[in-house]
Amino acid sequence: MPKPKVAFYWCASCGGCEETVVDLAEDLLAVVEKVDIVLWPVALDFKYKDIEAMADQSIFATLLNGAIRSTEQEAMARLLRRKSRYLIAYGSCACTGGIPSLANQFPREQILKFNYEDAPSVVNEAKTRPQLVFEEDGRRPHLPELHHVVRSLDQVVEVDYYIPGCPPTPKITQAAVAALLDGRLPPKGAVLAPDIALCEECPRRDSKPTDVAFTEFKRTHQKLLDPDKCFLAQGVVCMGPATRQGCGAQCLAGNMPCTGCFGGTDRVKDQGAKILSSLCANIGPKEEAGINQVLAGIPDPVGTFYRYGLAKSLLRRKVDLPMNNGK
Amino acid sequence: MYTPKKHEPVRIGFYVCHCGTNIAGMVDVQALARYVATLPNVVVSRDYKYMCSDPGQEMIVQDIIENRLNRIVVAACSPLLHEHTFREATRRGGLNPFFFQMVNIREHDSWVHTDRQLATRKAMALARAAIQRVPLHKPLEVKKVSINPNVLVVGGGIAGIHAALVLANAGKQVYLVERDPTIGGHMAKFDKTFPTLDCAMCVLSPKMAAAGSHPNITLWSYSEVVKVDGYVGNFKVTVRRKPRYVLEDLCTGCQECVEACIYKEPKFRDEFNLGLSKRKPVFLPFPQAIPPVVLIDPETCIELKTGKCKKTCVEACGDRKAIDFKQKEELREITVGTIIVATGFQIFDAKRTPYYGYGIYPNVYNALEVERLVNASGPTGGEIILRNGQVPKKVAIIHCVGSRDENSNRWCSRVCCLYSLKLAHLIHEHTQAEIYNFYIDIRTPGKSMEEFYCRIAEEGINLIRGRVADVYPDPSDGATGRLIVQAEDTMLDCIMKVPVDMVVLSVGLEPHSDTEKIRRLFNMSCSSEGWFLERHPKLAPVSTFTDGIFLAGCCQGPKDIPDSVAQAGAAAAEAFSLIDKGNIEQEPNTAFVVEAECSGCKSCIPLCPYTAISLLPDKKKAYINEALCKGCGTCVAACPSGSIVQNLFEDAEIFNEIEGLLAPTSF
Amino acid sequence: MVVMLEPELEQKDSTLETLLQTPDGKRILTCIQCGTCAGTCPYGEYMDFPPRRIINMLRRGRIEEVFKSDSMLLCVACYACMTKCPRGIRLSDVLLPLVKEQTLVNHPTLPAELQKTLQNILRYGNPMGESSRKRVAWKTTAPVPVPVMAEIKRPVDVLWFVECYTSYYARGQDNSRATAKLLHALGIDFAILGNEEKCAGDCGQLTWESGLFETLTDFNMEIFKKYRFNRIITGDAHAYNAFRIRYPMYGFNYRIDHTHMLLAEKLDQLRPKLTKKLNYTVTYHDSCCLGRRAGMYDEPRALLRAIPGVKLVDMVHNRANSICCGGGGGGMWLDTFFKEKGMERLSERRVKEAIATGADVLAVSCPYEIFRFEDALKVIPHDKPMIVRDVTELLAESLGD
Amino acid sequence: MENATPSPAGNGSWSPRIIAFFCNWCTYTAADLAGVSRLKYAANTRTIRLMCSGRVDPQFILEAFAKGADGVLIGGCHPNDCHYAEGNYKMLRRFQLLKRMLKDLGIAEERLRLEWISAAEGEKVKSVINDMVKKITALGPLDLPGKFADWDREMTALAHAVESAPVEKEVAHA
Repeated sequence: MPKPKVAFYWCASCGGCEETVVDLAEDLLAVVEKVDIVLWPVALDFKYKDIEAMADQSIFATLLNGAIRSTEQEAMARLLRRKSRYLIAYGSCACTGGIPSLANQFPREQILKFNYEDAPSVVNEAKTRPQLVFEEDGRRPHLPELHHVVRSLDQVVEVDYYIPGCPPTPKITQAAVAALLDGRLPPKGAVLAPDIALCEECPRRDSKPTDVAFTEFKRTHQKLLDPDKCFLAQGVVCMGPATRQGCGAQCLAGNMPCTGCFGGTDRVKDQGAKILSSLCANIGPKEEAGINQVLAGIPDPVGTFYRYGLAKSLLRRKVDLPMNNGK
Repeated sequence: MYTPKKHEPVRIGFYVCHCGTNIAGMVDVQALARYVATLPNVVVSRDYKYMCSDPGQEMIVQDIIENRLNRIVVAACSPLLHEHTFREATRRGGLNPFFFQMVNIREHDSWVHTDRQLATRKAMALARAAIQRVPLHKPLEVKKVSINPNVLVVGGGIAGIHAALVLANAGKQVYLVERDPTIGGHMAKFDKTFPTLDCAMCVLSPKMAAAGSHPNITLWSYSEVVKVDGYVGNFKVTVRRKPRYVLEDLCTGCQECVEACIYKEPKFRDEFNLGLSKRKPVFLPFPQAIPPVVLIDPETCIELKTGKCKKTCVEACGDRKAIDFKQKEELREITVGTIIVATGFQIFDAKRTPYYGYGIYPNVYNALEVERLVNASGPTGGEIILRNGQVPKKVAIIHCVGSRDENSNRWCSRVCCLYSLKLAHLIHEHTQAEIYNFYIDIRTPGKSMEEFYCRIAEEGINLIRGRVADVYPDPSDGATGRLIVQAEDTMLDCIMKVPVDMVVLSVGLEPHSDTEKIRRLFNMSCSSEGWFLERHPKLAPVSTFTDGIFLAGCCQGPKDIPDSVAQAGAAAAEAFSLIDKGNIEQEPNTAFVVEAECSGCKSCIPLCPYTAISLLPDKKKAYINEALCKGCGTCVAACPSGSIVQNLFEDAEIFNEIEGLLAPTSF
Repeated sequence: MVVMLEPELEQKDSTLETLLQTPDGKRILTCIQCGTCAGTCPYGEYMDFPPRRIINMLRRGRIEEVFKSDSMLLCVACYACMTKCPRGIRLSDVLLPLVKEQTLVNHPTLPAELQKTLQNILRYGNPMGESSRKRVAWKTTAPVPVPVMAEIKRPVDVLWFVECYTSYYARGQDNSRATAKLLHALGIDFAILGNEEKCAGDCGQLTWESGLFETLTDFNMEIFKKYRFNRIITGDAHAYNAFRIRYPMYGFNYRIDHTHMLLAEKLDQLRPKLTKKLNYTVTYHDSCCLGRRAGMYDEPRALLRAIPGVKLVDMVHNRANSICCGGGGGGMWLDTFFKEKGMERLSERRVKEAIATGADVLAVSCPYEIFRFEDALKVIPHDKPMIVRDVTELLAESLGD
Repeated sequence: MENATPSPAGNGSWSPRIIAFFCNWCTYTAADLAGVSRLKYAANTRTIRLMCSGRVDPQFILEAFAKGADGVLIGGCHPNDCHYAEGNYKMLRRFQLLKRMLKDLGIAEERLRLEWISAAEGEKVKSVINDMVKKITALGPLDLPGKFADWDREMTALAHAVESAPVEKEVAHA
């Protein structure tokens, strides 16, 4: 019996997700034995046309990481969707937009201008920008166009399963791959991580008292952090209560609060709104001035609460941004 | 009880009420019914003249049976009015009553909008929200909580006394708490009462005595409620009992101590007579006071101030040993199931209308002071004698002082016209003086009131239609204290300047200055004027928005004695009806934690005002004690992982409502 | 205490035809015909149509009949009716000026004295018909330097709007000299507009010569725009009224205070400087514009109490219930007209009450009152001498040297 | 704004859509009172009754905007008057941060409003709604559903190209 075909692909991502696949270490070999890898740009040389030539649905499963923010990524997402039986959003960016979707707070022109002209490390006196089409040595190569909006994978094509995390841990990756190969499949659309918030597996949970009333919020660099005490009890924003578990609370082990990469639970439509609701309700002061003084400790609520999920939040994007460079 | 199976198709019955023309006049009810009929899951969609009528309800019952409906939506008035009615109809049809949803298209729509098309569109949106919500409804059971049969009555005026007696006679244990040293309230200060002109104390004092001696009434005068916890059926109330320095059980009311007081003459302001007479540091507020127990005023008693008195009072009390200078304030805790608030009113301070000269010219009196002056047990023994010792020959009575005035109180105080006519009669009867009543309008609604007006008019008083604009000393005769009352006689179109010896200001009724405090204590609402707000102006006139707390008397708004007593009876009946039932049904809108989903983050625990949420120590999961939960839903909104659910207000239900309201076709 | 009516911006284009549709008009519809307005009006007994009847005529569509009567010429714009109205109807602010305007339009002849005054204001920018070039002349008689905006050419903290009576008439100049002395003593950085200033126009407004008022407003607004300053003060209660109530409709948004408010604000600094003892019994007359219209009852009294030796007594009618001096709403120039009608001068009615207090000094806060009360004292017999002084003058006197 | 959803005015001219979350005890009752008193106000709000303003989950607010609301109004009991002691404070605290966050996300402050309206203040229901309608009318439509559709239009070409025909276009790495 032929081995099932598997594809790995990356879109707008940092490469961390690819590392996780590599981090499977020996287990990777076990996986490789069982499957036939047909696409893995980071490790193996395949051509797009090879994929195009494949029959529709002939890839058993594609694990796609990264957000979709360019025409090329979009085209590949659509192509892989067509060729795969199971399309799996792998990692925060593919699942919920990830860090790249924080770009949804800015107009595309501003992003391009900063990156190619204004960033302190850029030397580009001619202010050259990548062109979609250009002539060189008689060739006319095309470059992909950057979308105005950064999207999660499922905002472009239908997704069968989600493996969250920035990056996903080897453990849940392995479990997910095993489940796939064994045919032990949950209902379509499932997130392949436990549907309980992180606190449940957090070693610091018991150190949180039942009567926390926030009188200030501090960011991690503003405070000496107690390595054993619940971050919320220390007045540091921790997204743990609003974030799905499955990571093994690794950030907490490194004395850093959860920043929410696994996304919210299935019951929640908007992870940021939920943590905001919970944190604010528990603020101590009752009058506006006092409340705002406490809230001054959260200077960037969007960046804090939607670090990995702005694209999939209810508003998706700063709503008054233009859709062309002219406006 | 029928519960739809999990995958059974939802079959909704929708009904829109015309409410006569109240709804149908502004909302196209037929169009609404036609529109809803096109929505998913709707099997029946009808409009009907009066859905709350028996045939209206019967229609729902029949439709459930004949069309196998499993969800009911009624678009009619406010759910606060008729939700219960239709839940009951739903139940009669064999469905769990909570498979019902109400749409408010009267108070929130037809009554407040003026464009039929827009109002109809709004009704469609509201209906669609309910149609989208109701498939998610779950069968729920009403929670029953038992009721403590004891009742607290706050305020010992005529309303409080009457309510206490009604309940005590029915065998209920009543705590009657009064702030002053005696019960009786304002009525005890009145001389005669309109329209019958019978003596106020003659009718009141038997009731006071009965309240004082009733085996089922615990009377705590000189006491104040300081704290109220809990909820209907089980209020925990803390009462502060101020020290009288006289032991209530031992004092016989003989007043020998008063006689014996080191002060031979009364020297201090007598509050009961509004300062028109004096009292001693040890005193009985008035002869018929209940309880008939003296008290000692620590501000003026030498012993209490300095500890250096001969204590002739103690000597006079002798073996009764009723005087106790060491008495301390006590805090008493009681548990009651229901509360009747009958805290009354205060009279308008006429200094706030400075151009009537109250507090400046000694011959200007407020009406309550005149009640004391004409009262046989008052400071002058019933003689109307001015502060300068003279008997007035001409008296002006100014109506509407501190009533119907944007600069003070906007409302009509309802009783002033009639008491002003009464005072006109009494003053004339006592002094033969010429009386001028200056009024804006004479208002005499109520049984026998207009006849009373006629009777007084026949007596020949001068009724002048014009609001007094100025009161000032007669420049030609300043020394006598004579005053000029200046007003336009609006019937004659001329300015009148009437010289009088006495001016009586018919002051209005207003909420107590500490209304706000009392309101918070009992978690009630106030109208914008500051009167305690009834739950519904017509259909729940003695109920408040807090279950188990009822209103009686003028604390709800100005009213006369018969109305106060009637309302007190109604409040007692409402309390009794709750007690007699033995338990109350509570809306099953409590929240619960889905244990398997809870991460034990504890975010919800400090949010609950009723400490209903705790952390299960073994499972490390939050748990909501349903008996303590009051259903506010704050914890639900705050649960960061969405693991708390509020019955009747589930997240998904609200999301569906939002979607329904904003569906492009219906807005 | 009578609740103060807050200054509200009325629609300046309201007419009697449209009034009942406006929020103010809706209030008029709530009138209960109680007669408080008529009863409290100082000339109510002389009016065929006191405010109560005007309202009824308006509501019945018979307002034209009112124009034929001279009732509104008797209105001295004292705000008494408006202050006491139990329905909060803004009679003096809204209804009466509109009726007054129509009365003037419909009257074949205006009383000559009033007519002359209005012409003077239009031609010369002051009611007495003095040359505008002489407006600043008093400055040379001031005990301290009085800077003029146009000359100093720099921003100041306080712009002092001097006004007409206090510029041209000797008794008025006393007030100005006293003001200059006090401002100087307090070290306040101030200046005046000098000859550029014109009448603020309050009287024009209250007689509802709206055209005249707008001319003056436009003129003064242009002058204000030329200079930079933090606030405006004026010792004239009527000018204060105009700036506070009317000018905002024309874009005026400077901070405006009566001189007494500025002085009361600086009372802690001022008090130690009030060294000269004045052994007077003083009774204070609440002017209509400061008292009833602006609720400023306590500031002038606090200033008087700060003067060593002064004993303060109140007249029978005081504060909200004060009686008008009769000078408002054009009354300043209608004395002859009133006399012809056999009406008592209100200033006389008022000084009788002042005399009855046994005071030595009748203290005032409006320049009109000096003239009106000094005149009235000439005809009302009194045993003990009585002098009339602006509160500012008394303060300056106590300042010593 | 060609994407504006049909207005209540129904005549093509746009008029705001406001979702109101009213607490059962104070503001909902006040709105009932406004009805009983026959006060008249703009027909632009649609009310969702909750037991307490503390129940207002910020998700509801975002969802309302996302589904097409031009404004969201939350009505609760006055401070110290909450039927449940302090639910209104919890809402106030959320509101303070949410308002700031919405601003960061391009939603004008006027579109989210929190008002304390007691059961007696029917008049305030009227004035608040009328005022809010006036202010939001001045702001113009928010129309997020229209914006979402507009945003996603940048994908239509490829969706058509890739999903209905074999891909032949040359693409290169970025």
